[in-house]
Amino acid sequence: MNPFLGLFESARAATFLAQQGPVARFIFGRDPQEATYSAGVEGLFMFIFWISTFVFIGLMAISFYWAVKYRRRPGVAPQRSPSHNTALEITWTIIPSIIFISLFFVGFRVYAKQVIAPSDAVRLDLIGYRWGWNLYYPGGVTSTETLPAGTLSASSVPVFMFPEDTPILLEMSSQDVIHSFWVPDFRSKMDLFPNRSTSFWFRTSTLQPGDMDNPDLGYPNKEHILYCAEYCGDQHSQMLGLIRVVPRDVYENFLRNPWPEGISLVEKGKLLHSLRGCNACHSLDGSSGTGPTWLNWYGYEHSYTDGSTHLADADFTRESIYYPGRKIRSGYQNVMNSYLGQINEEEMRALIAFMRSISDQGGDPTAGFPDEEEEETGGN
Amino acid sequence: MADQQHQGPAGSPTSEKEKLGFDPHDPHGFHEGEEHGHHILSMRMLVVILALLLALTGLTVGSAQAEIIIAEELGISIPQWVNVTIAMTIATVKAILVVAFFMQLYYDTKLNTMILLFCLLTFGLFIGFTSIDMGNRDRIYSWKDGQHTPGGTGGLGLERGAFDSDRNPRRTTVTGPDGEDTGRTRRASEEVAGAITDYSADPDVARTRIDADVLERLERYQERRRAQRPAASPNRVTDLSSPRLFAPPDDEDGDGNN
Amino acid sequence: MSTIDTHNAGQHAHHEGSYLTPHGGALATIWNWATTIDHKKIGVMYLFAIMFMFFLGGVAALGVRAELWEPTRVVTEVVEGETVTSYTGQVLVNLAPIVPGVESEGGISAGMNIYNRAFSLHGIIMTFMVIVPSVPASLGNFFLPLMLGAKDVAFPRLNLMSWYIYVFGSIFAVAAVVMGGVDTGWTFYTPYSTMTDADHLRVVFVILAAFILGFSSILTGLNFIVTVHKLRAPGMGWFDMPLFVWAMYATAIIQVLATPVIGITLLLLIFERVFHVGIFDPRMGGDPVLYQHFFWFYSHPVVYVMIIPAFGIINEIIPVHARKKLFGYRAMAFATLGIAAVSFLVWGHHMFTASGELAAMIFSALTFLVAIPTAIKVFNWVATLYKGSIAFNTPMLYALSFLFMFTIGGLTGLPLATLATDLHLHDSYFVVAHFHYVMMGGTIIAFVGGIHHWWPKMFGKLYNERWAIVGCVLVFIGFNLTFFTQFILGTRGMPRRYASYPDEFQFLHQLSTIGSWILGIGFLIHLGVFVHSLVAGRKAPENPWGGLSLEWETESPPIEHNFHHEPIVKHGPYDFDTVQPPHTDPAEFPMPEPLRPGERTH
Amino acid sequence: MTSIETGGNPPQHNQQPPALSTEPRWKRQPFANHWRSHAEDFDACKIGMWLFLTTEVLLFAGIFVAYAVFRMWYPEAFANGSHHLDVHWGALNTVILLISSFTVAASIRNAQLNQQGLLKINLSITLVCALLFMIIKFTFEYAPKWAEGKRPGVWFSYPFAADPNEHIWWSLYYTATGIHALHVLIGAGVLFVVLLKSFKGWYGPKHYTGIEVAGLYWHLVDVIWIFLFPLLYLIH
Repeated sequence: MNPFLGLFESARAATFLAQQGPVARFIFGRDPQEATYSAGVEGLFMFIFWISTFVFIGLMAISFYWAVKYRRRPGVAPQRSPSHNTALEITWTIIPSIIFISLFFVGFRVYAKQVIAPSDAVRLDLIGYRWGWNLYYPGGVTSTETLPAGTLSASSVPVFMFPEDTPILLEMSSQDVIHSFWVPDFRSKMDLFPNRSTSFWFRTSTLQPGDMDNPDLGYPNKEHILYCAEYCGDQHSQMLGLIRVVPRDVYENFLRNPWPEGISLVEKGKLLHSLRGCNACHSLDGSSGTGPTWLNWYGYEHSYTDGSTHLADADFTRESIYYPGRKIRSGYQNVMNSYLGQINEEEMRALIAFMRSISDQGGDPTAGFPDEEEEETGGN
Repeated sequence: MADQQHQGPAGSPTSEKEKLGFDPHDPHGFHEGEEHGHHILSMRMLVVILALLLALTGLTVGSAQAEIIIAEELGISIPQWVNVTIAMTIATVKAILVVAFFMQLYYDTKLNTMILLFCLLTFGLFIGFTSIDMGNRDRIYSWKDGQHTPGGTGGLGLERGAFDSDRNPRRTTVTGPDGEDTGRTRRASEEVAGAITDYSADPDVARTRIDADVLERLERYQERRRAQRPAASPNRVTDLSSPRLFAPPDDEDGDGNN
Repeated sequence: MSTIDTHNAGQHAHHEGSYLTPHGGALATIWNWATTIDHKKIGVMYLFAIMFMFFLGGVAALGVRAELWEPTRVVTEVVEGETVTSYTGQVLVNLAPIVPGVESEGGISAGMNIYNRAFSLHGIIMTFMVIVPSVPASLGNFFLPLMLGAKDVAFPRLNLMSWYIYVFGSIFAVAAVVMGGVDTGWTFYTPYSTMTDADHLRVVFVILAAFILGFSSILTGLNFIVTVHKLRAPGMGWFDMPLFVWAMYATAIIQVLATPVIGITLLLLIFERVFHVGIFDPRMGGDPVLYQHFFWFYSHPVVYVMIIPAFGIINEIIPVHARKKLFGYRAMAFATLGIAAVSFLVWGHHMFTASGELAAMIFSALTFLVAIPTAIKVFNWVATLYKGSIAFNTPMLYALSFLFMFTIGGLTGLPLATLATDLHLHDSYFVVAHFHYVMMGGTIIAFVGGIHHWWPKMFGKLYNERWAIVGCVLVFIGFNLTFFTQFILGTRGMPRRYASYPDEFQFLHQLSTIGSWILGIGFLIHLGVFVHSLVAGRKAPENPWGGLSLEWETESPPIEHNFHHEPIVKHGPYDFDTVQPPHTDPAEFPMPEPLRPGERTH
Repeated sequence: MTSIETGGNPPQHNQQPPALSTEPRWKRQPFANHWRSHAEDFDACKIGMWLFLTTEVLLFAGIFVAYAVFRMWYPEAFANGSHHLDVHWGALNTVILLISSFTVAASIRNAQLNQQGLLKINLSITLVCALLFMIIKFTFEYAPKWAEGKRPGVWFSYPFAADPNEHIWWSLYYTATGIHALHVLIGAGVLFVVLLKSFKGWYGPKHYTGIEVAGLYWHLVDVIWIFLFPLLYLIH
């Protein structure tokens, strides 16, 4: 195919050998995802690592030996020695150059695998925002599960399910600032931009019966932590996610019935509060964050930066979520993004029901959607 | 006394040079045989250069106007690169005239010319590499785009050997509705898509429904991609519908218009 | 030694004192220093200003490490039927009452916001106010003219102006810190930097500070280029210059060619923030990736502005303290220029994850070009040790630590230049460790080594060698403990700029934090050594190490016009095997046997 | 004094001998004591100035790169925006700057030939040209466009914009011409100082470093306009 083919093959063999062993496990921790490129990346790293270690130890050993052997002794003159040697200098220019060139080619070869997804990949949309991720499954289904607060030292970590043994292609974009999608187990990452779409692909592994990263689940599963790797503000370190590889039937079941069995509207709203990243700015315990707290928000009058006051009823809540820039609460900044097109009607209902449930003026949150009635309550 | 000093060394430079082995006023022979920096341009030369510059200005304006006239009157549209090339060539010639004669670079030390060339080289690197990146982000797009389908349909895209990780896809036997063997196999990811397609028939899960007709969906998706993609840079998505964060003071609704 | 004294003795009847000799009373002395155009005084003022800023940046770094001692843990408990959420493990949040612009009631955000300000402060101060000017502006200003045998730099008043611009810019930065600091990171990536703290001038102040400091950098570079071209002593050809001068020259070229681009970048960024012109703002059709191109076109070459001067210092320290002619002088000189040239071709490797596959491929290939001259340099340094006469004093120990850490820093650059591995390591702690090994383990270590090497010459005082060695060893241990752990954190998946992290990383983070304390103690010991030397140090001889370059010919500290007579160069700067260093005793610095007839050493 | 004692004039020579104080300033202008001769001082100043011009060019490089990239992406916006500029004012400003460049070049010649009267006249013409340039720029270019809503970035409110990205064009237009205008002002300021000094007799055949250096700066301002003019006004 090309003159570098032999080089590739020998490099591939070398990287395969290099990635085996306790040193690689010490450096990388978890095993690489058994996708097409993860092991390749790790192997290439270990290949570079072993070359580097060899060179480094060699250089340091020589330096140390000479430094001690030729240490200064009072009154003793240094020996004569050459101050250059063309052949030697050319040698140590050429050999590293060859190594560097081959590293580039092997690196590019693996890179091509990292950026170019197979044609039959399952394509999903991923949106990053401060500070969370929204993954859109077919038909607009999104994640409905978060890890308990405090897991992974983060306040909420959404769980994204993927079917086993499937290539997944994520079409990614950002809502606000630059983020970066990094799953260390996959050994790859890609930035998300607010004005262009980028893509990231990986192949989920084939689950073995022993794969029980989360033993509480009744089925085999593998979990990988997802990090935002591009600095994006205060809670950059909270912008985690959990990628859970599940058997196909579990995945299919999830797509069919995304919400847990028998979940109430209020509970759904509470889940959405963390799933959609509301919790990054809006607390539930009365403390003020980037945005106002939701505790006792609904049904009360609040003042706004334009001098007006407004009752927080269902319509106003809807407007505040879809067009957050229209009215800014006094003491806060206009930093919220519009959720127009991201929160559908049912989810909006759930959120409003949840807000009502944590407000003294909320009335009975389970009592349908009676806006007129609410206004009366608020007016009192 | 002062003048004498300003004029530099007294005594014979040659003899000093011979004695020391180098010229003490020019230790590294930098200015050897060079008389520079004190060239006096003739008035005639200056006027000629100015006249040339003004003529070139007229020419570049004229050519741009002529192009508009040709385009409007005769209906011949001249390709853009002609316009750009003419204008930039004339500008370059003008700049060279100014630099070489008004700024006297032509009569100056070579070092100053080198400095200018390095500056232009750096400029070239900057604009060159930036343009390479910003203008060619779609180069491998044909590999990356076009064949993937929402939700994953598999097999519909072109098979690509070199970069396809899935050279030996795990294929499973496709079973019919009642579990009978249909004699077909399909790729791993097809199964998921198939499963989803099945749900679309279920009225209870209408929200998760995706169109059964995969081909139609593929077409629509690709159409959307094409529409989203401006001619010059296909993978940029500029969403102007989102309200701007910073509106002018008199811009109430934040949509950029008063 | 090699100076040909062709002077009429009567001509120098007036006595010239050391440049440190006070002029009149305290006020007069201060005025004299404030208006001086003497490159030595400007260099010394720069040195102290940079040390001060290094202290500020170091405190911020210790704060960052303190925050990372423990991850932020979310604790929810039910008190009287209500769910109360609290956070443990946050350290810097205790500063909330005194940091303007931070809501102390802000829940988890407040502490993380202060952490972000701390690392931004650390990055901005260390990059723009410490490492970029460190060696060129202080040691370079002081020793470049001395090594060239000149009386001053080419434009002394411009030099003073550059110092005042530096002070002016630093004041802006410090003012922004007093106003509450910024949380943009030192890279000011848009759109984050145009959105954060939207109603405050802090960010604009910091950007303005970086913009102003750019001018200081440009003026220093410009001055050095002209100085090297025009003010070399008689007899000093290009390849008779000490390699420190070569390094300064290469650095200056980069400074002049790259710094203006950061000027326009930061100017556009200020326009973006103040006027919202939309060039970098994606909401208005602008492009953040374009900003990254602009930013890294300066900021990658400037990485070599940071490290090439360090090469220069090591090139001086190793031959002098090993009493050995530097191995491969010309290769060194060309490698220096080569690195400077290639530095303009590789900025895109900061954007491998920002898509752009074609550019990524080109930039990856070009990035490996930098590694070749760098490798040559390291080999040459090691080869220089061969058959030398190596003194284990503080400068040499620093040079050996430099060799150790810079080699690690350089080698870990390889997986970052390789496309595939960079996608994993980009923006992780691996990168943090890598550039600290190069910037800190390379530049700062060489800088501190250089200060020790030239301290007797600069101030005419010797320092306490024993304590300096203790400091050096502590710095070495502390540095490696702090940053080697971060390599492993990075490969295991710890992203950078995280105020909190999953528990699995805690052990390594704690090791790293302990290392940072040791590192801090090491530097404090050095500070003590310097202060002690200034107050009570013994008088230094003219040439304590037996150096051969021109600065060792004059007195310690140098006289006001540097040399009593203009020196004439008759030998190379590293001809230790043929020339007895000036002002040295042959018994203390014995020479190798003279050449036998027909014998050649090189 | 032997010629090897070439370390510039010792400090005491920097003070003018009182007997010579009636001579024109340029005749007794000393050079800094670290130079060996006037010629070296002059040379160094010129090299320094060329290096500084390098930085100026690279400062503008940023704007040119932004122009190139956005032009590549939004050709329509740039074509539309360019049509709103009046090529006549642009051409007039080009002519004005070219003439001013000519007069600066001529004033250097005047200094070299000790034509003190012409020197002042030429410098004054240059300053008048700079003033004219700025007047045209602000009165006939910026003011009407700003009033019509053709403003940069978020301020853009021109109702008949045909392309959604036209504000980018205006941002670049104002940034490029604004920074250039700032350079015109700086250059004019420097030339004004030179003019004042020329009244005191600072410049003559042996000493015209200041005027040469200021002239180089002025020519650079002209050269940048030579490129900005077609890019902004002519390339549709």
